[in-house]
Amino acid sequence: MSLSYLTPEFKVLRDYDKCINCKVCMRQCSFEVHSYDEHLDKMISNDMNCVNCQRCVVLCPTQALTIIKHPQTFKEHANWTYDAIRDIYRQAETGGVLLSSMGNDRPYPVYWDKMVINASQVTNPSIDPLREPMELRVYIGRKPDKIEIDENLNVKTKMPPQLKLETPIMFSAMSYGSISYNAHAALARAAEELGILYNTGEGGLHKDFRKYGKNTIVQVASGRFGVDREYLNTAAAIEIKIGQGAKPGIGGHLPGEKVSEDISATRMIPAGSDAISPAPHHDIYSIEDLAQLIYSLKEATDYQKPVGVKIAAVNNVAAIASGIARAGADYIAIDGFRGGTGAAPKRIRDNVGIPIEFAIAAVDARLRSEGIRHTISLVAAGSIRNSADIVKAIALGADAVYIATAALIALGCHMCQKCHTGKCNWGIATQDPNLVKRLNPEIGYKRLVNLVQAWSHEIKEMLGGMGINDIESLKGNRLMLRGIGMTQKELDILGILAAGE
Amino acid sequence: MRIVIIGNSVAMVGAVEAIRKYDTSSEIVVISDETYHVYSRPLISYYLGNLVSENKMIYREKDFYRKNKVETIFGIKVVSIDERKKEVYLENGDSISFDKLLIATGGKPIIPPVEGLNKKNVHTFIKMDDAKKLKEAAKPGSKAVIVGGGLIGFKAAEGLHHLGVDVTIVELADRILSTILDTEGASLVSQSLQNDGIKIITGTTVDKIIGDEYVKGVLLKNGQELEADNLIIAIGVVPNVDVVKNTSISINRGILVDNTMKTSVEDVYAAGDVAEGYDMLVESNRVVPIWPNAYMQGEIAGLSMIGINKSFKGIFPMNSIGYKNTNMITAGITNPQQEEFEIISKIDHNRRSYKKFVVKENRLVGFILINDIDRAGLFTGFIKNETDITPFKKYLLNDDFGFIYLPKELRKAKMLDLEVVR
Amino acid sequence: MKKVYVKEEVCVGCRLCEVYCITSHSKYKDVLKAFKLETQRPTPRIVIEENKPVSFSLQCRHCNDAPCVKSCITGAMQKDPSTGVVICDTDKCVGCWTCVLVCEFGAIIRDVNNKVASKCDLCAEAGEPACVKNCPNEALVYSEGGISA
Amino acid sequence: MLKEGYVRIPSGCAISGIIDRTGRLFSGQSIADSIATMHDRSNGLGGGFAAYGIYPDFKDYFAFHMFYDDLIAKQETENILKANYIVALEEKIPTRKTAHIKNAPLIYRYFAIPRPEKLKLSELDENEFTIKFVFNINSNIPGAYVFSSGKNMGVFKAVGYPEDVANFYKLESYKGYMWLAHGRFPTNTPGWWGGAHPFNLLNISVVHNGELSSYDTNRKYLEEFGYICTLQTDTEVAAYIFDLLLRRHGLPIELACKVVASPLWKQVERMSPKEKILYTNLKIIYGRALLNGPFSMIIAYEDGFVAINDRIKLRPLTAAKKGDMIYVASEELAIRQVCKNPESVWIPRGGEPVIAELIRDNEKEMYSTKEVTA
Repeated sequence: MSLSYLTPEFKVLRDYDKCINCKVCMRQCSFEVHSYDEHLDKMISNDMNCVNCQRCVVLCPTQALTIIKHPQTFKEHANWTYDAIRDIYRQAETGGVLLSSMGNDRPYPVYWDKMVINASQVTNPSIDPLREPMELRVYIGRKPDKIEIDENLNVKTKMPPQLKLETPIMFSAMSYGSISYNAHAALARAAEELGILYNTGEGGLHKDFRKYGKNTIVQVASGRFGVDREYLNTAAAIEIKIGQGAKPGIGGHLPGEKVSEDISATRMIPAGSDAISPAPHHDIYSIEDLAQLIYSLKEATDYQKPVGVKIAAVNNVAAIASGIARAGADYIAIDGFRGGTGAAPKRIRDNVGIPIEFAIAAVDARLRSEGIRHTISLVAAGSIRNSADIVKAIALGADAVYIATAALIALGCHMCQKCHTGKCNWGIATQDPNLVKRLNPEIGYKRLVNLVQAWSHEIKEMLGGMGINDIESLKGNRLMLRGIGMTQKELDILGILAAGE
Repeated sequence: MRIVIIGNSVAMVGAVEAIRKYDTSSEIVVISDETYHVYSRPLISYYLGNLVSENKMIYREKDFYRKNKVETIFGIKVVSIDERKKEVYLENGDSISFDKLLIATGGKPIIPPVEGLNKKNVHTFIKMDDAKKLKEAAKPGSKAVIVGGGLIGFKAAEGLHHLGVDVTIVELADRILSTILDTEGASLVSQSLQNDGIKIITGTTVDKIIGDEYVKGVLLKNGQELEADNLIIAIGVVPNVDVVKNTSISINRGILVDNTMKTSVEDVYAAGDVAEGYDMLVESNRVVPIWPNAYMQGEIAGLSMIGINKSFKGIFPMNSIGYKNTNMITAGITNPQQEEFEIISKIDHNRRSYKKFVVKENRLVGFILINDIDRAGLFTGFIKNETDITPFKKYLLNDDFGFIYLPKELRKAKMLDLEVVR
Repeated sequence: MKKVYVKEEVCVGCRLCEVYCITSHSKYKDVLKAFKLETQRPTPRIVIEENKPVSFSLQCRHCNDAPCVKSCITGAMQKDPSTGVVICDTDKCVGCWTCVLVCEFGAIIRDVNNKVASKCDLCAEAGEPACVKNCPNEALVYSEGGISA
Repeated sequence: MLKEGYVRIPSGCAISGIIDRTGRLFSGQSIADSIATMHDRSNGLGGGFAAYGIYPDFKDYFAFHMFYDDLIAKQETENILKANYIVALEEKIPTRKTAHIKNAPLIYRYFAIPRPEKLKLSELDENEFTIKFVFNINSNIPGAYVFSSGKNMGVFKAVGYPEDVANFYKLESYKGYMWLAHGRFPTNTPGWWGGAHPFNLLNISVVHNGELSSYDTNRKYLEEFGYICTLQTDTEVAAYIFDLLLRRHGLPIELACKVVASPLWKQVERMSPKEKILYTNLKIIYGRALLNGPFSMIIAYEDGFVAINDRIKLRPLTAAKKGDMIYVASEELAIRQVCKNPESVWIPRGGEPVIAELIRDNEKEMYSTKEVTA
């Protein structure tokens, strides 16, 4: 194409009074925005390349840089928005599917923000987590209906394998290949220190991280990357990935150039070849096929490991979840339409799937109505942003939550939504060794530990406020929620009262 | 125990500092025919050129002798030594007995067999007095002829040039600094001298000194006659072994010493320019009159005298010398002719920089760096540690050469393990 | 003694250590002024090597048996007996570069403006070396006895 | 104004319980005197008693105590009752005109056993059959409420101070081996007598002082097992949980208590291996049955009663022992009022049950309590 009609989305403002020509920004920008012009003896920038990842802004020793939304606008048009027009320019110039990453960024309402949490006043005392015990431990797995004990109190019930979480938070699936080796190292080590689990995603388990097996959930996805007996038996749990919130119903594509030697060994596919995960599992075309896969995985691991199933939150999620429970899954992970991804077609990311809040409420209610809710664990994902979201998710019916986008932000992600380019300046969504080393696992894992510990303290504070001292008493406790600015229909689906009721 | 040291320069300091680190009780006596507080001899050319004032010449702080409990006998020459009776005899008739003796008398100038050397303004240039005398005599605009284009002659030329003296260097070899540079290197350096008006005549030496009470000029072997208000004899230095002349201490060119700086006689040690130790590159004994070697030999001698044997990597020649903004660093064998030496070099005339590496059996044995001298110590290290350079040989000439071109394990070993206490 | 050790696996080659080394040895001790006001910008005391994707910085190792101290012709290079820091007394130094000749780490840099040797002094007064403090990726560690595995 | 059952009404309370472990019967006067001392812990909007052993001559019959708003409710209820049960006796529960007890509903009691052919048809045991009947009446017959459905026991409750309720039902005329009492301080009028405590289902009666912050979790858990929570009160949920654990899952009372007031994970970590396995399994399986929030509660069943606090003891509970008599109450003075010099008086720790059961003739060492330490 001759001339691109696109104009820069961002503008680099450089305060030349503060710029000391140290060239840190130039060296650090993988999108080649900054350069030093020796004739002008000045740093100059090419706005067109800038994706506002703010690596330069953060590292500039004199804070001389600011990235702003480029002031260049189109004539105001309520229907033909800035993005709508530019998307057409891009597709008119490329003829290709528009790629995007991270989660749905459209202004659909965030239902977390339409719910508020209860607190005790007078009629029962709130509990101060600093002085009273407060326990967040959660067991993920299938639970028997009742306990069988003999006269001298020996337990006869055969307890299915459980995942013990010290706090109801787990790191969600991000494959080695979409995120870097160092990101995985940080996640694995943080999971171990926090006493929770991280999910390897569908990219296989790197041999260096086998030692974190007891804090690892391995995924079995439609591509079966890296799946073998050792892979299954090293992990603490196995998760069959049916769907992902960011791209329900479609597979995944890791471009060949990203498949390095290391990744090809981990995924057990030839280096340089495109890693395509087909849309469906080609051996799961119906619910009974899923049951077969669940039990073959259980057989492969001698029934020692919980086998969960991860689905995207779609219209019929309640029935699907119930079917999955009936198919023998030990836990169900439900990924809402704001879940993140390394790469996904923009249209699907922004338009397919339903909010996790409704999905959890509907599934919890359906499983309860069938009397099996207490026998299976529910994990909510896509997109938990803070500890209040977690309290609300658990009050709606989840047993625990998966976080991924939040974890990446803790590792340094600045939400520039360009993971699919593989040029992540923060060393997270990239395989370029120059960029990967920018994520020091020593720092990364501490940041993750800090984040989860901070959230856990906040959860304890909120629980204490409600007069609860064990997370179990929050599960499905919808009386602890009230809705604001929601229709009665929305309140009913969420199963909560309106504020004031 | 009493330790007597003849000589008051860097070798003495090496010895004293080493001894006092472990032994603060033994008595140390330092005898020197000079009266100065220990000063830095290489700085005499800076002093000559007014780049350094006299009080800045001192090599250790004023209270060095008191702090290290050293008794000093200055301004008196040692005339003889009786190594059996273990006594030293001074020119004033006194005698001092010793338990251990260190001879650090340094070097003395080579004097060519030419008549007229005793004329006034005929100078040698290795000690403070020489510099003072020369500085006194060398008036701006006067002419000076320097016999010998080696290290001493080169630095004297720079000093005199700074005084506004019209300088001519006369060098026997085909180039100046012949012991450390090859022809390309020497031509580059000569260029910067000649640009400043310093004349260089090679391939000849002084035949006759002209003048009556004061030197007027000099007749060269090639027939040339040069005017000279001052004549500087800078042919070279030989070990100052006079003091051991009639003793059983064996000498070759210098006092022969083993790796612990011990001479052929028990309890007698030698260090610095006077000593002839083992040169690891030529794998034989050789006098290597270099300031850093003198300190290290002094240190080893000091430790040996108090019974500590420190492993010692041997000596090889190394120099860092410059003329205004032309700097050169050389080490080891720089100009080998034999087959088994491999030469890797590059010259950049417009940047006037020259890099030459001499390799033998995949070991670096020498190098010349002119103007591109940054991080030269990396190469000195390779020579000293006999590092196998095959993995990074092809990068040696890189402008940004560094540990980055070493294989990772070697780099890690070098950078971290060298002094990481396991 | 505590020294600065580098983890090359996480050095991102940004050279901020160099920026802050200059600042720490500048008159104003402020990044902006050090680079903008001081006509003669101080020489960094840190060497940065890069051959993508590997990069790391290196500074004086303050060796116990420091060849530079032994070889210094003026006595300017001294190892402080109490702190162990090797410091060049810039009044005494004449810029003969013998230390550059003997330093096996190539960690002594020629301050050509002032014709003196410029080397790391571990930012003795500031307590923690500026390069360690400002490395954005904790690639530089100021510790006793090296880097734990 | 929403009637209790459509809205949750938080309330403070007074509770008291007395048992003669030999099974000797004693007059209801002592429980009435005991609860009266805690007059200020209630506000006259609810009071009630559970009496065990009061219908010796009908001890094999379900004694249904019913409130009817009107005769229609009574008629509809009786149709269903007679269709499913053989009714040995039906009568108004004798009451006495009492100043503060006003607009009482129709209060009847029936002694009945399930019709054998109906029972066989339902493939349920008589308890399940009766629970189905009670849930049916309470949720489907407007204006009718079964407020007690045990054998050889009965609940007597109304809107009013407990001492007035005792007087209204002439409790002094009844003799029982075990009595519970409750005085209520609801934040707003419950609107009808059914809301008062104790709450009863078959032979389980519960009096409770507290507020379950885990109410919705507990309730939703119970609904999975078919329980229908009509009253929205904590006592209803507590009673159903005990029914589930004791009757349907056959847990011993000590372990049932360890479910509703489970030890902390920190404590479980320090237990003996055997106990660790027991409690880890208990907590994993019955996490949603944990009663969270402040409570002190007495749960009576045919063999006796158990009194228990929430595990961090946010409500008062005192216990005492004299001979074979065991007393528990919100306040010590309620005990000393009816038991002049008790042998021992103690304050149970958080989550530590006081178990007072009838002394069996063949005292089967069912469970050695020393095993259950936490």
